[in-house]
Amino acid sequence: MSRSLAVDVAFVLFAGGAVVAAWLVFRTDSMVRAAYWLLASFLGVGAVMVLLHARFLGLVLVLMMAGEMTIMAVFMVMFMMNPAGLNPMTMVHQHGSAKVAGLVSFAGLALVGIVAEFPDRPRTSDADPTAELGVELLGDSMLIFETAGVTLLATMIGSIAVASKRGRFGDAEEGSGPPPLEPTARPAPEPEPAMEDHDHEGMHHG
Amino acid sequence: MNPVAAVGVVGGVLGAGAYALAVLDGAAARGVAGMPRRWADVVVEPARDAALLALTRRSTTERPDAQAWALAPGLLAAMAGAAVASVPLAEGFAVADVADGIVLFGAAMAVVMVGVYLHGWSANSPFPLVGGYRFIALALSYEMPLALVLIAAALPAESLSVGAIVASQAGSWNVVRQPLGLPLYLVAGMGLAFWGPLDGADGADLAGGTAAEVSGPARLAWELARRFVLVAVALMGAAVFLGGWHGPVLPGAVWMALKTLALLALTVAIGHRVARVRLERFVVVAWAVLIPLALVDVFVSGALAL
Amino acid sequence: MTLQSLLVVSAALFGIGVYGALSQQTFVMIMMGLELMLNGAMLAAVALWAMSTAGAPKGQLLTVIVMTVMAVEAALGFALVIGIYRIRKADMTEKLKRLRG
Amino acid sequence: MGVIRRLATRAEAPVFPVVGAGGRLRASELALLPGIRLVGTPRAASVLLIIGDLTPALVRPALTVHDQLPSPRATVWWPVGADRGLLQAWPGLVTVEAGDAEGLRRIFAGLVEGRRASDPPLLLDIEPARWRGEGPYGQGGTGMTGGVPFGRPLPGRAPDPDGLELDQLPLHIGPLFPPFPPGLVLDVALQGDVVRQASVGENPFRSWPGGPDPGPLDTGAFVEALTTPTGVAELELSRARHHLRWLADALRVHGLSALATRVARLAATLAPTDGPEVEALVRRLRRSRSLASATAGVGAVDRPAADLPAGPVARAAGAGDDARTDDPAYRALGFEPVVHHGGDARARMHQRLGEAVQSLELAGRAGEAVRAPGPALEGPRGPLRRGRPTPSSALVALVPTALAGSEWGDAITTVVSFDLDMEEAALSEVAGVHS
Repeated sequence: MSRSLAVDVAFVLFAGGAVVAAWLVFRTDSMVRAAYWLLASFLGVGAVMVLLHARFLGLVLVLMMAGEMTIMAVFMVMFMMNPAGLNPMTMVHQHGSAKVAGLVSFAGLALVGIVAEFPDRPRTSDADPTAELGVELLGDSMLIFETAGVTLLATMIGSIAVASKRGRFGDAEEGSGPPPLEPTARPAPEPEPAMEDHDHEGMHHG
Repeated sequence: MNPVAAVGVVGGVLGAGAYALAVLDGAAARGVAGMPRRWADVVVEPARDAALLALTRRSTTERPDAQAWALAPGLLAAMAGAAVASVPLAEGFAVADVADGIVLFGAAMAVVMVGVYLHGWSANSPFPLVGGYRFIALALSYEMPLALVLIAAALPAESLSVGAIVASQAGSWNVVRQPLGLPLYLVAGMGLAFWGPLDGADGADLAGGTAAEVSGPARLAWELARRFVLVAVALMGAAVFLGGWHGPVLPGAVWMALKTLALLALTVAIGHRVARVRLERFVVVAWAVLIPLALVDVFVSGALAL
Repeated sequence: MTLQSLLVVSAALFGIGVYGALSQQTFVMIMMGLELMLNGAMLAAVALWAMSTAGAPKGQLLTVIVMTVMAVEAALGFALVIGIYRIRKADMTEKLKRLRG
Repeated sequence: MGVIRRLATRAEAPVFPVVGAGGRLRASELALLPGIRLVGTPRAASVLLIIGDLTPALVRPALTVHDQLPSPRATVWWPVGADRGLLQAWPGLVTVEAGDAEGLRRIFAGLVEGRRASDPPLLLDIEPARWRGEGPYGQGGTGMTGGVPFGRPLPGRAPDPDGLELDQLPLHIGPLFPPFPPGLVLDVALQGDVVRQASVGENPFRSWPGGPDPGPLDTGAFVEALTTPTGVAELELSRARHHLRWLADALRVHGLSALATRVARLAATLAPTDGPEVEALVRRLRRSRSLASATAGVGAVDRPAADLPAGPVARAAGAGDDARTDDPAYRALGFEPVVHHGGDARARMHQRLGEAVQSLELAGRAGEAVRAPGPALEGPRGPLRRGRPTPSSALVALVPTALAGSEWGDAITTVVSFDLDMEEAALSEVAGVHS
C-alpha cells in the first residue's frame, strides 16, 4: 500500500469517525457517553491533524480534551438528572429550527469550502512543524502568545471567583432569593426547586 | 517498521514487563509477609493466576454500559502501547520515535484517565463508581506535575523526541541533572497506574473499586492493562531520567531493560511499604507541593539548559 | 485527503455543533455544541495551514489561539454553571426565564 | 487437560470468606494458610468459604454473595461451635473441617479440573421491578424523571458543604463487606466519596428467634476469666494476640496486605519471648509517616469522657480508666495503664500497639501469677462486667457520629479503629456471654 493511499484511508476513517461521533453526542441519553463521544470526535480531529503534520497540535488537543471531557462527564453526573440515560428522554427545544440552522451552516460552509478557490500551496518545508511553531510562539508572535497566557490566567481567577462559595461580595447564596416585600424584612427563602415548576412543561417537544 | 513487527515488539515489551512486574510483586509480598518461598513457585505464580482467571466465567451486573466496560481495558492497553512505541529500546531502535514523543506520552496518559473512569462508571455499581470519581480527583492533580517534569527533561535535549532526550544524557543522566524530576515523575506515574499508595481507584477500602465487579477474562484484561500502564511509565522513566540505553559494557537494550526493571522494583517496594494515601490530603499535597516543585524543576532545568 | 474534503468535514462538525448549541437545554450540552463548533474551526485552520499557506507558522498559531478560546470557554462555562446552580438550583436554560439576581 | 487448566489447578484458591457466628478467630488465620488467597470482592473468588454458623439474617446476604461469584464456583463450610441447622439446606455445600486448607484446595482443584460441577445460582436472577416505558416519552413515570427505572429511584439531592445540591446515593453496606467487622451493617448516604449520614443497621447476630445466641467469641478467654481463676500470663498473651489481630485487619485496609500477613502470623504464634520482634514491628509502624498521615485526625471522638465507653478507645483519648489498676494480681506486677492523647484513629493504633507491647512484657514477668475471679476484668475492647453492656455494644453507638462528613476511606479507617465485634455487640450484657 502506498503511503498516500494509507493516509487517505486513515483520513476517511478518522474524519468520518469524528463526524459520526459528533452526531452521536446529541443522540445519546447517557451523559457520560455524550461527553466521551465528543472526546472521540476530538480524537478523530486530533488524528487528522497529525496526518496533516500538525503533530504537536493534534496531540495537545487530545491531551487537553481528555481532561476536559472527563470533567464534563463528572459535571453532568453531578448536576444533571438521569446521568446514565436509564430513563429515555429528549431534552431538546426548538428542535426544528436548530436542525435548520445546523444544516444551513453546514451547507454554507461546505459550499464555501468546495467552491471557493483557495490557493493550492501545500506545505513543502521539511522543517519540524513543532519547531516552527515554537519559534513562532516565542519569536514574532510572542505578544499574541503572551496575551493568550494572560487571558487564561484571568479566566482562571475569574472562574474561581464566580464558582467559589464566598465571592468578592460575601457568601454567594446570600440574597439570592427574591427580594423581600417589605424593606426591613429579611430576604425571602429561595424559590422552590424548579423541578415541579409548570413553566416548562413544553420542554419535551421536539 | 513493518506494522506486524511493530505490534509484536510493543506487545512483547508490555507483556514481558507486566510479567516481570507480577513476579517482582509476588516475591516482594512473600518477602514482606515472611512466607516461605520457592523461586520456581514465585516465577510461575502469575501464569497460574492468569490461567485461573482465563478459565473463570465473566460475570455481569444489572444493566452495565457493556461497550464502555469492554472498551476500558483496551483503552489503557492501547495507550500504554502508544507510549512504549515512542521510547527507543536501544540506540537507534524505537518502534516509532515520533518527533513529539513526550507529548504523545502525556496525551496517552490523559486518555488513561478516561479509561479508568469509564471502567468505574460502566459497571453500574456504587463502589466502582466511587472508584472512578476518586481516580479523576487524583489524576487531574498529577497530570500537571507529570507534564511539567517531562518538559523539564526535554529542555536540555532541545527536542520533544524521546530519542533526542536519551541522546542528550550521554554525559550525565537527567536523574542527576534534575534531581526533582524522577521522584515527581514516579509519584504521578504510580498514580496513573493506580499502584501502591495511590491505588485509591481500586483500593481495598472499596472492595476493589473500579474492578469490584469484574471477573474472569475481564478481570485478567484489567489487571494486565493497569500493569501495562505501569510498565510504560517505568520504560519512559528509564529513558527520560535514567539515561536510556547509555551505560558501560552491556548493550543498550540490556541497560534499558535493567533500568526499567529497577524502576518497577522501586514501585513494588513502595507499594508494600507505604500505606494508601488519604484522597483529600493527597490532592492538597499535589496542588500545593508537587506542582510548585515541578515548576521549580522546570525553571532550574531551563536556566541550566541556557 | 484534499483541502475540499477537509473543509467539508470541518463544516459538518461546525454544523452539528450549531445544531447542538441551539437545540440542547442543558448548559453543559450547550457547551458541547460550542466546543464542536470550535473543533470544526480548528480543523479548517489546520487544513488551510497545511494545504493553502505553504505551512506558514502563523497558521499553527491560530490553532493555538482557538485552543485557548476553548479552554476559556470551558472554564468560564463550568464556573457559570456552578454559579447559577448555586443560586437558582437550575441546570437548564428554560429555568432561567427571569435573568435577575 | 490443557496447559491452561493444569496451570490454573495449581493457582492459589481465591476465597471470599463469609464469617458467621463464632467464626472470627478462624477467619483471622485465613491469610496464613498455604494455597489460599483472600480476595476483597466475590467477583474475584472461586470459593465461597462460610466460617461458623449463619444466623437467619445472614442467610440472604450470603446467598446474594454466592450468586455474585463467577462460575466455576463452590461453597465450603467450616463449622465452628454449635450448628443450628440453617446451613443444612444450602444446596451444593461441602462441609470441611474448620481450618482444613487442604480440603478446601481439593474442592477447588476438582472445580478447576472440571471433575466437580460449578454451583448453580441460588437466587432468581430477576430485576427488582420490571421497567415499563410509561409516560409520554417512555421515561417510566410522570414528569421528566418521575419514573423509577428498574425499581430504583434516581438518587435524591442534598446540600453539600460547598453550598451545592448534589446527588446523594443511599447505600446499604454489609453485613459481609470485607473491610468491616463481620456482621456490621451500615446505611450510608454517599455524596461522591463523602459520607453524609450513617446509621448502623440491624445486627444480624441478633436475629435468632429466641434472642441472640452467638458462637464462641474471640474474647472468650477473658469472659471465662470472670468466673474462673486464670493465669495473668495467659490473659495478657491473649490480649497481645488480640491487638495484633486487629493490627493485621487495619493494615490490610490501609493497603499493606503483605505486612498484615506477617502481623497475623505473629499474632497466631505469639509467645512471651517474641517481645523484641513485636517491639521492632511497633517501632517500624510508629515511624511510618504514611500510616501516620492515613490515620491522624481521622475518626476523632471528643472526650466528654462520660460518653466514651472505657477501654482502649477511651484510653487513646486520654481517659486512663483500666479495670486492671484495681486488680490485686496486676497491682503486684506494678501495672500502669498505657494512655495516649488525641482520640483519633492514629492514637487508637498507637494505644493498641503500646498495650500489646505492655501485655507481652507483663506476660513475660507474670510467671505463675493467677488472677482470682472478680466482678470486672479489662478485656481487649474494654472492661467486662457481669450484668453491664458489652464493650462492643457501647462502641457501635459511636459509629454514626464518627462517620458523618468523612470521606469513605476515612470512614473505613474509623470503623476499623473502633475494633468492633458485632457478635459481642449483639449481647446486651456480659452475663449472657458463654465461651
